[in-house]
Amino acid sequence: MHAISLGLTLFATWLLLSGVYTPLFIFLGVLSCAIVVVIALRMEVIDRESHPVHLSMSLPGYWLWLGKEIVLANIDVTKRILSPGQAINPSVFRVKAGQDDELGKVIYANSITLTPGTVTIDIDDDDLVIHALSETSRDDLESGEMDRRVTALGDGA
Amino acid sequence: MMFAAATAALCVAMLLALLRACLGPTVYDRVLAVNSFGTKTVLMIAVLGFLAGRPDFMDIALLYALINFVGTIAVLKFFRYGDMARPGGRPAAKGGD
Amino acid sequence: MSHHLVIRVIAKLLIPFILLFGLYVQFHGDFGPGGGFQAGVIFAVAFVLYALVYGLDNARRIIPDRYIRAGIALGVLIFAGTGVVAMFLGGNYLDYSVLAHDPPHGQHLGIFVVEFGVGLTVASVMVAIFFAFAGRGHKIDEKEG
Amino acid sequence: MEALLDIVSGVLLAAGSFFIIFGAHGLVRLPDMFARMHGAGVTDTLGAGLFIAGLMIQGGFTLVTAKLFLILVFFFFASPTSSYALANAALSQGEKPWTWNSEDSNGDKDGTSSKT
Repeated sequence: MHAISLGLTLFATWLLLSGVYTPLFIFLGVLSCAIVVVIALRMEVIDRESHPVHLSMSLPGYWLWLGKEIVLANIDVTKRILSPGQAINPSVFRVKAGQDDELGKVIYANSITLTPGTVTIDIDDDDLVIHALSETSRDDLESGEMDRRVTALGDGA
Repeated sequence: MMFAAATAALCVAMLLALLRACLGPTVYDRVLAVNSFGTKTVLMIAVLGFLAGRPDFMDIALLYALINFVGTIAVLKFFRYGDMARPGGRPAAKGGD
Repeated sequence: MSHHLVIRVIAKLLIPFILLFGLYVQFHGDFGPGGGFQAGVIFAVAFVLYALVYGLDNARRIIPDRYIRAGIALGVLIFAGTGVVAMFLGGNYLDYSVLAHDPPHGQHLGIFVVEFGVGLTVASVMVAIFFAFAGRGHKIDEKEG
Repeated sequence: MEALLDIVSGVLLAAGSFFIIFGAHGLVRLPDMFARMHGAGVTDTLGAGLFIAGLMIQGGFTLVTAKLFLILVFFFFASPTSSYALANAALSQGEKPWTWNSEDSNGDKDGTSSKT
């Protein structure tokens, strides 16, 4: 099931990349996708973690929200970089990742890193170790909204 | 004109990243600076594609992004373990070490 | 050991797309920058990433040394073979025009096949070089001599 | 219409350049590696995002835009991953994050002024 969906995704990517839509190149595209799926199956890299079909409905909404957060956080961090004097106060702290699967934790960790101001520096079973640039970013994260949203992402499917 | 200004801005940012890569002080600072430099290079290639009127450059930009990522991972693995062959667990979902 | 969780999952996600990009560059040598050499390197990069993330032993299991050697030899064979076939058909070495009934079509076919040979060889050699350097200091496979 | 699109993409490129330059400025100015990662993050996310959005408008509905989109998607997967790998490697090798009260022991090893 995941192999088929990976094949379709790969073919869509091929169509985006290729730009030549003669029968020969469509055929080569199908052939390439087949080769890649066979190699991927051999590498055991196709499963619900690497190809999360079950999340495809809920991901776009999450990305929109994340995009908004990224813009806000960027503006905050840029202000801190530009302002003279003591605008930063780095700290390291742990937050609990409420997701029960590894994929959820990875999404959470990467979302944290994508939002400037906070970087995931370690994953320790259920805890994420975070380096934050300032109290504002720290408080944002500790309010737990992102955690809630990522958890909802996994449960909603 | 617009693209030339963007290229100039990228050049300034690349110089700053290069400065950090030279200053160090730790090896991780340098890796971070080089990674950031690579990101800017990708953008630079994309802009140059427009500047030169050759949209083929996008393929090269995509390729550079790819190599930048794999290169960073390789360098980090080397500095962390001093060896590229260290086993890292199976790819399957629950099989990691 | 959950430290490597992020990279393990993201590498799994990216590897198929890197392979596809390699094949795309391979087959679109006529239309954009690219061709056999670059495509071979990109294709090999996917295996290098696999070896970096999941360890050299796993990578060797996925693509055993005999496949790599076969790839190197087969690629050169395709390249040289195309040239020799062109000679048998009455042209010069690697004179693609004689491969099909009309010269332009023959040239397309010839370049396509030769590029495929180049790509195969380059990918195999790149993987072989990486394995050789990464395995330095590790157990060296006696049988492979 | 044409002129309007040009203006929009010009504004996006300018904003992208702004974030890229000041992200790089942060890379030079902030006190230690972990803090600098935030500066690099500004370049990688909003800087690159706005910049590529500006180029995409110039590209119009063509494959160039599609490829730029793929580059952007790749950035958004790869850049936090390499940041995490970097931070984790640094942490495992005993790098201590800089804080205000660790100034004597660890801060400002390179002598570049960070607090002014």
